[in-house]
Amino acid sequence: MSLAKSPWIIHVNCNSCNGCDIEVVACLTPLYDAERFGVLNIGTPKQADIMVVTGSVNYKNVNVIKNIYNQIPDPKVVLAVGACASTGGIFHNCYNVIGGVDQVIPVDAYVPGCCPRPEAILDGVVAALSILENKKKGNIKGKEVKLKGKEVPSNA
Amino acid sequence: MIENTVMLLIAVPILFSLLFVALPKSLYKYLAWAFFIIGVALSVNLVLDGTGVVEIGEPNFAMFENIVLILEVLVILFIIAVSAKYKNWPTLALGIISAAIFAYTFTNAPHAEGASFNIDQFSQIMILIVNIVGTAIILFATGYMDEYEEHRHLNRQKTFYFTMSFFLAAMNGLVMADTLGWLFLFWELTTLCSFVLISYNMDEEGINNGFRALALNLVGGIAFSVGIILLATNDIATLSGIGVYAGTDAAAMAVVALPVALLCIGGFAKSAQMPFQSWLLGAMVAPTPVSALLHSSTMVNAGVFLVVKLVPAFAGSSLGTAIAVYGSFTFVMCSALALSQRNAKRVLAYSTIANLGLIIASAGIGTPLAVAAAIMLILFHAISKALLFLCTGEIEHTIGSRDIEDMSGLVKKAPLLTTLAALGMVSMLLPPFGVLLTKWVSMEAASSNPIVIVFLILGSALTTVYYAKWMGTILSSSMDKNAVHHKKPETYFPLSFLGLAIVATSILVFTIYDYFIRPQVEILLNTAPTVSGQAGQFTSEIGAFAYAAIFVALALAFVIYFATRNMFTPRTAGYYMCGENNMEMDKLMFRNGLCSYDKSSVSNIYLQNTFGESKLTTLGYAISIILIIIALAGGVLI
Amino acid sequence: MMGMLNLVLTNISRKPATRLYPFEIREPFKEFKGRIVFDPGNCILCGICQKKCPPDAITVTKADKMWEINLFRCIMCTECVVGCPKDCLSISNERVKTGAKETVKVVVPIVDKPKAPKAASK
Amino acid sequence: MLENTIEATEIKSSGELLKTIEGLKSDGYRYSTMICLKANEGHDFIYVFEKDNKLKNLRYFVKPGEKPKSVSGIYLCALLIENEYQDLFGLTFEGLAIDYKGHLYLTPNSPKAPLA
Amino acid sequence: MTTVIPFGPQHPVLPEPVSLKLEIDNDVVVGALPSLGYVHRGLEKFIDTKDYNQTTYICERICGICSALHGITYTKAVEKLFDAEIPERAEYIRVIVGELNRLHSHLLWLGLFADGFGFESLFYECWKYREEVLDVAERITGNRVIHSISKVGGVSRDLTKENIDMLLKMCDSLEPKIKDIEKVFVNNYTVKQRLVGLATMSKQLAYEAGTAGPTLRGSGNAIDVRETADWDIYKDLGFKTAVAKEGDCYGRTKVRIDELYESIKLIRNAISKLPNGDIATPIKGFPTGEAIMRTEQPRGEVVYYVKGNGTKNLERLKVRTPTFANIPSLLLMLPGVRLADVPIVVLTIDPCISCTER
Amino acid sequence: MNMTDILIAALVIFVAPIIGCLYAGIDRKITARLQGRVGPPLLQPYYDVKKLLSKDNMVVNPSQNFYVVVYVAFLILSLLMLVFRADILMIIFVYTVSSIALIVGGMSTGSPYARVGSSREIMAILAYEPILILYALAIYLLTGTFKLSAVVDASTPLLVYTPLIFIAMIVVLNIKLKKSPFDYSTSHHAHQELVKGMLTEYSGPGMAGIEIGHFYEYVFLTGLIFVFWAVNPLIGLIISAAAFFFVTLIDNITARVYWQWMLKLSWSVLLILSIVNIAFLYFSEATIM
Ligand code: SF4
Ligand code: SF4
Ligand code: SF4
Ligand code: SF4
Ligand code: SF4
Ligand code: SF4
Ligand code: SF4
Ligand code: SF4
Repeated sequence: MSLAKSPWIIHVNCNSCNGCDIEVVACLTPLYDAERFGVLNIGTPKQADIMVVTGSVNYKNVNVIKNIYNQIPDPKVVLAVGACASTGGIFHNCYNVIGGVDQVIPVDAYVPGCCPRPEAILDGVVAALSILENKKKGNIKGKEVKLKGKEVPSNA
Repeated sequence: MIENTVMLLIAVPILFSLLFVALPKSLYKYLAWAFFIIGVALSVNLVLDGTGVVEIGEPNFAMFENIVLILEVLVILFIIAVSAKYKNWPTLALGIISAAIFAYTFTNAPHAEGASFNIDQFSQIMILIVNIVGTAIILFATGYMDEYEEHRHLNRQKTFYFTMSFFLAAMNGLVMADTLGWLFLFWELTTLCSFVLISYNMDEEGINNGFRALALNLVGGIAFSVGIILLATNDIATLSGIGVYAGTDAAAMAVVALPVALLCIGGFAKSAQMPFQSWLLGAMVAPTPVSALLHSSTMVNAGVFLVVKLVPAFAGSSLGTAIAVYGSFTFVMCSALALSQRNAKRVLAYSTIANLGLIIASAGIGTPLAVAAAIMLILFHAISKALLFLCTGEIEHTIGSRDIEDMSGLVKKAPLLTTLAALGMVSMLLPPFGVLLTKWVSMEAASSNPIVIVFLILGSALTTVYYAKWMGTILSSSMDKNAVHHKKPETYFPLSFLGLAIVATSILVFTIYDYFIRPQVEILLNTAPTVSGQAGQFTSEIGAFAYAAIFVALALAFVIYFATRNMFTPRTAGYYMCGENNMEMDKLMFRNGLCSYDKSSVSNIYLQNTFGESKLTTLGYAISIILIIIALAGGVLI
Repeated sequence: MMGMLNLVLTNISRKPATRLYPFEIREPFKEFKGRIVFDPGNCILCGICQKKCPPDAITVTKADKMWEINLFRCIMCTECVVGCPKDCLSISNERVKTGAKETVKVVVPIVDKPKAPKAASK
Repeated sequence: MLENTIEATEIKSSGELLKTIEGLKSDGYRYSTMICLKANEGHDFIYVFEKDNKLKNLRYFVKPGEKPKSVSGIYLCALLIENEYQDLFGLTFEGLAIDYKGHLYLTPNSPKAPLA
Repeated sequence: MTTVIPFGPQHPVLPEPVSLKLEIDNDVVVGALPSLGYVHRGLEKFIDTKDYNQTTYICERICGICSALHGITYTKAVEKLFDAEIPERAEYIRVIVGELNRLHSHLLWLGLFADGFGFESLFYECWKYREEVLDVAERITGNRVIHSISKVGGVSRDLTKENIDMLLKMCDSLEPKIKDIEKVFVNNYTVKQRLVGLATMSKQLAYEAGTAGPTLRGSGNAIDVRETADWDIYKDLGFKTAVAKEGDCYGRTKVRIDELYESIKLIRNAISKLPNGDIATPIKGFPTGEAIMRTEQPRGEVVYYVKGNGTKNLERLKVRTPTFANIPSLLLMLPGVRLADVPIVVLTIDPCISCTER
Repeated sequence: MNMTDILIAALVIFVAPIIGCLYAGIDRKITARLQGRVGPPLLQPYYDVKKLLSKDNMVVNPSQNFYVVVYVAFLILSLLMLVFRADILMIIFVYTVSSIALIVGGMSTGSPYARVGSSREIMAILAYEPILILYALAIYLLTGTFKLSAVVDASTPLLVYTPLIFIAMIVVLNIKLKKSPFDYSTSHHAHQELVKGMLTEYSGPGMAGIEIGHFYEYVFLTGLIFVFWAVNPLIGLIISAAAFFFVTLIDNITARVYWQWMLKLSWSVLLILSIVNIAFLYFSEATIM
């Protein structure tokens, strides 16, 4: 249970309207206090275990999230928070939106809602913990995501 | 036989200097190797010969004395001629004053019957430095100067090697001579060598700086010779004589106080202490081997050498205290100035001045422990600084710059060189290496004088800062591998040799102490510090320096690192660039707002607004001059 | 500095403000828009809800008699609830489960037949 | 035609436009925003200025292919919206204070000029 | 040599993805080039596929923080196209929700700002109080931050008696708490060390740079759209513009704190004057014409331009958001500050990149 | 070195990180309570380290972890020297080695954030190093030796004569623990303009090493405070605990300041405080033996 007691998250704001972001931040504040589970919002991917992504992917940030995913040491878990990150949400067919996060990097758990309640996000973190533990046991490594992937224009 | 070794120590370098002139450039490499080997052999031989006094009496004396006189005249004539040629009036004026003083001495001085060389442990240490480190530097130069001259379209290597070798002869003479007149000759000869080598490039900058060095050293020289004249009135003609005379009683000490202070001023000028520091900084235009040889490890040490030798004449007196305050002030001031420099050679220059200041401060404190610290610091500092200067030179040839900021990523380009340079820096500021050990000793020794200790504390913090900054920069990896500089044995052998010497001397510190330092302190002060060296500790009456434990910890760190390295297979990843690093070629690139790529770079903090030269230099001049005046006044009045 | 000192000292002397979720679960407010609940009983598969839905979370396939909602795309705007002519849709204060993505597919019973058991799956 | 349109002064040439805007600036107006509409193959710009909570609008028609002049020399803050229209409408402004060259929002591989 | 470092888009101190290329000399910023587009979705094009009603929900998601005011402004702009008469009660409810929105947004900002200068406990303190606002908002609208209450023609949920009691209770309990944190922001020595005199803009400069909201008012310009004729209900509520003369980060902080009190006052007054009646009028047909609507969002004035052409889809929707207006002032404020101040200066305009880029 | 010494050394090496870990846990717990939240479990730092050890070892520079080993090794050494009451000046120098190793380690990664963080941390050396040595000097002036054993055997506690230095040392403690207001080079919370400062590029086991080093450092710093009342271990412990609580408190009621401000504070207020204290000791010729 070494991983499950100290999940450090890195919060990546992709294309989010901030609704989800502030709820992710709210999870860390006293009322929800995610640090009870050892959660720390760590600034650098090099020390993170859980990548919390809010918002959908667009053409500008697609490389950013791939880079960050690649820079998280294994085992790692990706948590897609909110309708946007899960499926593209209300913006799923905007011209500059590629889609949900799972279009570019492997996602392990989804949190529904627009925006999701902090409780739902905490649920997501807790779900991520067991996935993390399984990945460690099974020695499952995240594949390196190639940088030249889905950035082809959708209306090209 | 000690007489022979003494003569050889002066003759052999002169022979080599002539060989350098006579033989073609292609043979220099072999010549330098030979010189190095002979230098090592001679100096080791001298140490094995033990200490002693070599008297030169009639019938040889007259001949030697005449040579000395002729040389002195030549030196003065040379100075006057060259300063007239380049229309450098201040130097000319100083040259004329020197000539006048010389004429006065020549006509008024009582006739001497002999001269002596006094080889004590201190001289032995200096000879080891001069002949081993010095020849190693010349060896390094053979791998360095071709490239140096190529850059500058120069072809003066014959002058270079001639002067360098000749300088070694003069330096050997200087550290052995006991007769003040002869000492003074060697003293002036080193000044002259320094002048020639500083203006080596023959451009305006070089010549101006050469003259500045000459002029300031002449000022020191004049103080020196006035001191000699004053001493002569008390029938003191030898360096050791001063100590003997002053040792009789307090009154005698007071009598020699003024001349001793004047001699010290000569020493300060030679050691580029404030307010004379500008010549040493200017001297950095010379090729790096020159900086390493003359301006850090040997010639500038002549000044502190003299001051330490004079310790018996001021130990415990108010003059001693004044000197201690003065030295520690230079230490803190120059350390602060070094903080704001980004030119590596200037950093080293300031660091040199600062460390010499520390030596002077220790000498000024004058307790056995402090004097021991001073002598040890001369040794350790010479080795570390020589290494650092040579590394800087080699770095400059590798990356084409001596700006510290340009050195980031060096560890990828030239790992061995970087390691050696880092070793040099570590040895300057961290335990268990010699320099820090001596700094520790001098701090413990200085702790009875509140002003000195506070200066030392501040200075040592500043030292840590500027070296840590530099060290971090060269060790930082930038991930772009550039062409690796090819390694020449002539350059890398001296570097590695000096690196090993640092480690060896630091491990053997107690042996060195026992063999050289303790007897020397006994000679100077009649007592030795109560220092013991059991259990890998350097224990004095007030503290203990557990150098062995630190070496063990260091070794353990290496062992643990290499043992565990494979336990956690490292996976190399790109830098965290806030997610914007997409370029494969240079990992420090990031995408900017215009969708093109920029390279990130970071410069260190230099605090130029606080510690910049423009802010501090004037203050330094003012305070140091006041301190010197106090020292002089104290010497005369109290 | 004193103002903050006061605040933190008050904090330490009080019980922490933290809600101990998930160990103590606060009842969701009754007004909370948690999830869309579909009652297939009256649905006529008219497709208004699909048309109204801003994020296209609802798909109504008349041919297959299939009413479908992608719960991970729904933004809880309640347009469909308001729009449904047959009041088949309502909003509940239960949250959708976190974890795997969930799509609810409901086969709508033929309109004129009596209520058939609803089949929810996936 | 539409009823309900907003009041706006018609501006004919780009020289006049810049002059008017300079005049507004010296009158103490501040730049609020600029609206770009597709119209008759070209684009209609509505410049919105504000002073004492009153709006003043200028309407200027950009002919197809015309390179409009940037206002960012007069009001620096205009640079953002002008760059935005370079991205979204594929226009090219002349004299931009910082020219993002169509990459303010969009990258080389995203859709080109989506609103055009 | 200057230091060049990337700052963002994924940077722990930036709440939102914006990237700055910083050039720093001697620990002082000499150049900053912002890079945008990380949250550009393309909403102004999106209206082609959504009808004007659905567009409300899109506008609310221009930004999740002052989402309610986006919805209100959009619906009011469209109502202008319809020339619709909106029930008074609906307008009052809009004001109340709008001000709730401002309360939580300013508390949020104060927290993030405190975090920007490394004051974690103050950050937590602010966010703790913010939760009280959110609880009330959730019970009124059914959602914590994206309220979805305004619709074309009025509002979708009414205020119950219970809601009103809750609101009043919240106002009473929040006021002293705001006083507590105000003391810290205004008096704490270290906070003042960081804020006073940082990134100062003169009154004239802030005005000419086209800034909006507290950024503008922090420099002594008493400009607040809530005072305009566009939406005159605020006048009835006794609204007063908050200004500060300092023009620095400290002044902008004070403005925001003052606005917290102002919002509480507005909520109380709105409740006391709350008229009875319908909460929405039915709207028929499709919008035509052009209209500009401005309201004051937490970050400043937002400008909505809508153009309808008689179909169910709008022809053009253009939103000039406050952050969009404030970003150019960053170019003026950043040069000359220290690297350590960059996050504070960026945060001082309360940047909301998602609305800047839409 | 006899058998008991070796036993004590082993004890220190194994027990110190446990104490340090507990301290870190308590610190986080108190911080959480000061912020009105529940906070992590007491053993959270232990879980963190355990987790980090089981993660991938991701590096940008293959040798970056060497500096971590040096950092930890020298911290252990300085702690051991403290326990064996060695020369305090020496201890401070050895401690400096570890600080520099961490700084150089940060710089060696080459990450721009780490390098900026490291250069700030270098400036911190300038701020605290003189104070530490003056502290050593005070011990010398009061006991006539730099050996710590004298302080333990003294008749009067050190603190009686060194109240001003004690104040300065508390601030040094604050700087060394990288707590607000001095958390500009790296901090335990990631919210700063330098990402994670010096430690940005460390991950997995390397980071675990650094955390373990912190544990030793906590104990070592407690030791330095403890020395102020070493004559009575109980009071010494109470004083060091109080000092740590105070630092945690300060952490929670201040904003982060600039390193320039810290330098000013240190070279004006703290240095002068310490020097005044030293001058008093020098002229009064007080002794605690
Ligand atoms: S899911 Fe909703 S709240 Fe979250 S980012 Fe998307 S639109 Fe915003
Ligand atoms: S290697 Fe390059 S720099 Fe060196 S001498 Fe040759 S040309 Fe000059
Ligand atoms: S070290 Fe520098 S100055 Fe000397 S030759 Fe090389 S590049 Fe030229
Ligand atoms: S409910 Fe209305 S829209 Fe649906 S099928 Fe019937 S008439 Fe058509
Ligand atoms: S609530 Fe809104 S988003 Fe959800 S299904 Fe209904 S219309 Fe679609
Ligand atoms: S749920 Fe309602 S709106 Fe949707 S298809 Fe069924 S009846 Fe029509
Ligand atoms: S808490 Fe705020 S500043 Fe910190 S990472 Fe989250 S959004 Fe950024
Ligand atoms: S100004 Fe910012 S917070 Fe307000 S709506 Fe726009 S994006 Fe959101």
